[in-house]
Amino acid sequence: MPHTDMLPRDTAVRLIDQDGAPVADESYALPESDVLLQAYRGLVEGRRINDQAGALVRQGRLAVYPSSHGQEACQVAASMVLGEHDWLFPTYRDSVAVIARGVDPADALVLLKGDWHSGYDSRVHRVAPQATPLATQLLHAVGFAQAAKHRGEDTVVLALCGDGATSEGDFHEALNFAAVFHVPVVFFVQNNGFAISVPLSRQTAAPSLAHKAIGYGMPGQRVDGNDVAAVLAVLGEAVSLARAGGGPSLVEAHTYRMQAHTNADDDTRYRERAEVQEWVARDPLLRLRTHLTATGALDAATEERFADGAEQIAAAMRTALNTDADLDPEDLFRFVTETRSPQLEEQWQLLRGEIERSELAAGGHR
Amino acid sequence: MPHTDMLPRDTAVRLIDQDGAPVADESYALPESDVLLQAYRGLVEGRRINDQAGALVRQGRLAVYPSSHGQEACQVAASMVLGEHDWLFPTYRDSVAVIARGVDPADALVLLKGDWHSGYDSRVHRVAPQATPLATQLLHAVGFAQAAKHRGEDTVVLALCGDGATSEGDFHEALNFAAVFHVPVVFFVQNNGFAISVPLSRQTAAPSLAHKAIGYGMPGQRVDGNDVAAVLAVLGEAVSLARAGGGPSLVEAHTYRMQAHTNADDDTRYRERAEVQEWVARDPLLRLRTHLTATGALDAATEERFADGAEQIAAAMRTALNTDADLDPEDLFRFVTETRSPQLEEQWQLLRGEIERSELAAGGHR
Amino acid sequence: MTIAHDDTRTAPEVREVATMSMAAALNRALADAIESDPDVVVFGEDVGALGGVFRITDGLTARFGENRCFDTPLAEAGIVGTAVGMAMNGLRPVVELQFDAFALPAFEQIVSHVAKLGNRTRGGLRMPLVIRIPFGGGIGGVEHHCDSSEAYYAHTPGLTVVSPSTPQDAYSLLRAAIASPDPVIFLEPKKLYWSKGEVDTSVTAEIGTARIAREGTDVTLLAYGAAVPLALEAAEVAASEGRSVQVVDVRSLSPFDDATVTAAVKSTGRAVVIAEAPGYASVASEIQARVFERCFEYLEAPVRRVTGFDVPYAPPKLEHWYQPDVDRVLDAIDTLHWDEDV
Amino acid sequence: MTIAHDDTRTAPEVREVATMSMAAALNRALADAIESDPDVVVFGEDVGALGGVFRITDGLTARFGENRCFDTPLAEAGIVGTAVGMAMNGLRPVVELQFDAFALPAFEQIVSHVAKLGNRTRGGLRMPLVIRIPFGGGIGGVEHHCDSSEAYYAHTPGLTVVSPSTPQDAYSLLRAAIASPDPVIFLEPKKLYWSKGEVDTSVTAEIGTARIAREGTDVTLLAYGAAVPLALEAAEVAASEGRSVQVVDVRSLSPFDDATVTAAVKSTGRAVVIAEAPGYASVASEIQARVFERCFEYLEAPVRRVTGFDVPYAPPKLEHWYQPDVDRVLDAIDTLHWDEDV
Ligand SMILES: Cc1ncc(C[n+]2csc(CCOP(=O)(O)OP(=O)(O)O)c2C)c(N)n1
Ligand SMILES: Cc1ncc(C[n+]2csc(CCOP(=O)(O)OP(=O)(O)O)c2C)c(N)n1
Ligand SMILES: [Mg+2]
Ligand SMILES: [Mg+2]
Repeated sequence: MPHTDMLPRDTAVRLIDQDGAPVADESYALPESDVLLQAYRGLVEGRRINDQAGALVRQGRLAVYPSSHGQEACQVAASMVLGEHDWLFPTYRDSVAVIARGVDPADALVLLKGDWHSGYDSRVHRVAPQATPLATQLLHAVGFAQAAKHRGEDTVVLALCGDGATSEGDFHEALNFAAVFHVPVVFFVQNNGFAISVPLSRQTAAPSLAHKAIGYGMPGQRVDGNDVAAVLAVLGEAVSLARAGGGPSLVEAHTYRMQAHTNADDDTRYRERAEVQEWVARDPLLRLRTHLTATGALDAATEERFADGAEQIAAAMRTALNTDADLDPEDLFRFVTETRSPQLEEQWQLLRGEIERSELAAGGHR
Repeated sequence: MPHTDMLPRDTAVRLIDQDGAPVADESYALPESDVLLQAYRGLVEGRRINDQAGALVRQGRLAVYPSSHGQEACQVAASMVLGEHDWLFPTYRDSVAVIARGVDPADALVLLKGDWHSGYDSRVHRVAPQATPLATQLLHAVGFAQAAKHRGEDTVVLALCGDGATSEGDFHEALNFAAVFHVPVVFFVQNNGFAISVPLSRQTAAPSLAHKAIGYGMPGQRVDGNDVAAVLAVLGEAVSLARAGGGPSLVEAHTYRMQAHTNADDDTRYRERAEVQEWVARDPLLRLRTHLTATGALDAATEERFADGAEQIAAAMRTALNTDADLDPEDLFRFVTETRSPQLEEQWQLLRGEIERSELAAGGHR
Repeated sequence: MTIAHDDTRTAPEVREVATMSMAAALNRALADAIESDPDVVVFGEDVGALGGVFRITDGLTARFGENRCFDTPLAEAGIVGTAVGMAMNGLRPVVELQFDAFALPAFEQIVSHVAKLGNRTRGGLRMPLVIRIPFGGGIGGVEHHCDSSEAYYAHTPGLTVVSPSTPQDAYSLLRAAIASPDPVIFLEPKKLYWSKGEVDTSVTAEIGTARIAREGTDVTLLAYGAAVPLALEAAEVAASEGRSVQVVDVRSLSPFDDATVTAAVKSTGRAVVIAEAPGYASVASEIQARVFERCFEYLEAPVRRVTGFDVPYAPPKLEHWYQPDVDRVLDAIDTLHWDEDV
Repeated sequence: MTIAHDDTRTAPEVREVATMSMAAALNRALADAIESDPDVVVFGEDVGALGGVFRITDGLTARFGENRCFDTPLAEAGIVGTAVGMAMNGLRPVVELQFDAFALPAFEQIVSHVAKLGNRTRGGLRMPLVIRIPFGGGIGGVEHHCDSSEAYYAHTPGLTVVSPSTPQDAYSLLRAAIASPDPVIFLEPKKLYWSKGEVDTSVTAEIGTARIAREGTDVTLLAYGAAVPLALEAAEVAASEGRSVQVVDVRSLSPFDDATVTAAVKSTGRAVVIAEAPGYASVASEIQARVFERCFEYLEAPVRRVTGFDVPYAPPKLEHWYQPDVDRVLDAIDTLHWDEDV
């Protein structure tokens, strides 16, 4: 039976086990120590960003925050495997990956703060705006790669989505277009077991999400999403394959959303605390720390340095988020189209008049 | 490697070869002689229906006809494998299957004649209206089966689509819902190599369309779509599996659209005559006739009887299509909703006034 | 127009009267419908254990079982497309699409099938299904969570489109929608989910009818959904300024209650249409155009509309500039050629 | 409003004047755009070897190669979604969706991204893409092949929506659409594909402007797409009955040329809006409402509209009853409170 090389393994690739011990693998090598150290730094920062964002929500400074607590290994690896000219297409849950790609946390959080729909310059950081309508961004990623290929550039595009999003028609169309046009896109599914309250079993009856790949004619692989070494190795290979002209592939990471869907969600309604508890032991940070401490690559000083760095990011987040941006109502009309239509100008003048009158009247609009 | 039992074979299942000789198969038995004879009769009638419809188009009696010439084995098998209480969800190209299920040809062709959007009573024949928006009917089929399961009925639903339609998001969602809810739907893809002008290679990079099944967690199988014996066997097994509570499955038939997409299409623009010619030798009728003649099951008298029967259907088609139906313009308003809104009543009165005045003036509306 | 209430579908329950939120009224309507009609099934994303992101289906799965209220895979075309198939096979599906913008993946199924299948089959296969969509803004939601897309549905022949503005109508209209033989797009104004009012479970509503929400003689405000309380608020302020303002809750966006609306506007000679959706080619333009055409000789001034701007819905921090408010309604009323001596 | 033509995008070609069908004019516009701008790519279903089911892309792949004009898998959300990605990455995709109803699977991509991505990124990522849709009926097509869905697009903030009614406008507007920095829904009236007219390739059109298609003093007909020749025909008949009828080809459904339209209607004091789409909550209602509001004091009679009925598009044999025709337009004109002594 040929083509079965497109099928994923029966069990997820793992290079470091839950106790921090390396696992020998026939196909994937454990990343070098310095790479793992860099990844560890990313995990520490990512966790801190998640925690800080949660605090900012509680303080009313962020409108909403979909935390990637527990999924930081995926977030960090997604950023690390890309070259400078590659592009990332993230979702609402991927703020940590966005920040890891170099976007200023203050800009990354503009959406969730509520100031605007996206707050960073996609071209500078090569990060598409975080997508909310599920799976739609996967098609953008494919088209983006098609354009790069059209111009003969060797850009690789990494497109992220969740397990729930794989059920959408756009997921299917994106993988199919990518395979038919043989473009350098890596589809990375963070299977965290839930789509808000809906468990994976209500999302698919397939042996794994990675088993979908063969149906498009691309390789699929599964990886332990809480083992950053494995995610780096598997995603890294997918990126290399794409860069070498080998076409798209699908990587599924098995991970877990440790917190509620967002702060607005109440996950006690749909999952047992015991289940969440089980995943605490599989924490991606702990595992890598144990490993790096055991190998001697991580000492207390480095640990402290990383913690300080993360604390600085958190402080910057607090400063940025605790400042009310000076918002201009005319922005509502400014970017709709390149040239403002007479209709929009008329509507803006209406609003401007209201604002002027309310400022005159009361020193501020209701 | 488990789950590979969901993968299709490397080559399509075939029970009668191109020369009419039986092919031994480890899993599928050649249908009994009387079943094959019944199938042969269906093929003869199906071919005649296709030819007659083509002629009616040329005579301007049908607005358009998407012919299944060359695909009759799939059409006939699709009808034969279903029990009386099962349902068929056909597309625009499946008129032969619709008629084979018992729908009066005159009613089946109402859509293509242009009198109304669908011309038969779906409940009587257990055939959904022929679907035009691609792949959308697959979801209806799944929902239909869910409702049957909800009531504890053992209805099996057979949902048809083409190779092109497998690229639509609705195909993906339908297979996924069917698998997740484990409902008795058989998805039957007639892969005729083209979606209008677009060849299969632009539709998928997968080893086969049946390889998509495993990605939903259902079995997939490939069958020679010009071998009615094989299609009967493979589809029949899928129906039995579904009826027994085994859930959905996907069957891909490899066949060929011998004529243009519809009469309005010009297939010389996108395919070589030589390719079409190659498929003449694979004709589903010829093959079964050779086989049945060789086994002695088919004699000249039977052949003539079948031809006469087919001719009667064709004659009925001519009679029905050569009669102009008495169309009532009020029908435009009659079925939009159960109760006619005041808006629609007002609009109908407007049209009624126009009609009355034009009849008064000139004895007929322009 | 009145679409007859199918009484076998809304079997006589014990009459109950209580004050509750619109969310609770909707939940009660679903529960009562499930209880009184074995063909009713409720499904969508997160409607099971979670009870929906707005808790409208809270407790239904626990009370009636997975068979009557269940979660689906995350695919809106799938939800609506399977609902079509269920309706073809005798069920009465009531589906929830999580937010306006997330109904869009189902748009082909809605327009090409939900709206047309009954017509296609000459009434042979009716589509007694309800698509519930929480719509509109005003809750500080991020992009894609605050749209108002009623125009897409109201423009589509074959769809019934309604929106309640009170808990009573939420209850009664949803019962009527579920009992309707035709497909209904049921738009729930998110902003009003937690607004409270009295609900009498024995009160029936008739799809296709508007409701006079406040009597008045000088000007008529025509509104639906979350714009109704806004209109009432504006009417209150205007009253304090000496103007008698009538408020009509349109309720049924399609079909439209021309009789009530036309009579109302003729009685005052002035009208303002209020809706949160962008105004261009909208339900508000339709109402404005119809009123103009039907009341032309009675109008003292052009009919005005107060709507959302023709821009993508604002981010949370800017939405107060976007949303129609009392001042904007009062400003519009002021333009209606008043004889200032009166 | 006039949206400036980006001249670097429509580089000076040799001026050519010839009589051709609208289909040929569109084909020529695509070829010239591909030739003058290396970023232009054309794709969709059957647009390659076949040249499109209406032959609008005929010969493009042969002439410019697979890189510039190519077939895609059969998936409309895929077509539009990948076009979005290409536009993000510097290309100018021009996609064909085969028929109105088959654009619907792409509706989420169109509304949630095509229309909004430029706004979302504060202009950082513009969407210079064109979605071509053959629209309307009158060609005897079966269900799903004859719809008119302009209202869905015109209602959506961020989308430019245009429709030509002559080969010249077909050429010039399509060039302008491709050159536009904003996303354009380009609606091609199928019924007019084979209508002929002179095309001067040096003539540019400005999106956002209407065109006076016929001068007249008694009444103004406002139309777009296939309704324009209908309006002209009605005007001709009316002229023979002694009425001077002005015809405005709206051309740009969004943005709308209020200046031209308002001036036209004020000059005659009477107006009828004509469009084939169902009238409820439509572009026709919008035009009617705006004209009413802006020309109120100048109107001798209510503005009327002649539109398709609010029913699913008719099957081929019944479409002549559905489609607006000259009689229906003349009837509407007759209602405009004429002082029959004049
Ligand atoms: C098209 C669409 N439908 C529904 C939603 C509402 N929604 C937001 S997140 C979510 C769950 C997504 O689950 P998954 O893809 O697994 O990602 P996760 O949140 O677990 O990271 C849903 C239903 C949406 N954003 N887009
Ligand atoms: C959603 C949708 N998009 C486009 C079309 C136009 N169209 C009609 S048939 C067809 C090709 C279908 O090919 P396939 O699924 O292989 O079926 P076949 O015609 O070969 O039987 C296309 C593109 C359609 N009917 N529906
Ligand atoms: Mg998830
Ligand atoms: Mg095909």
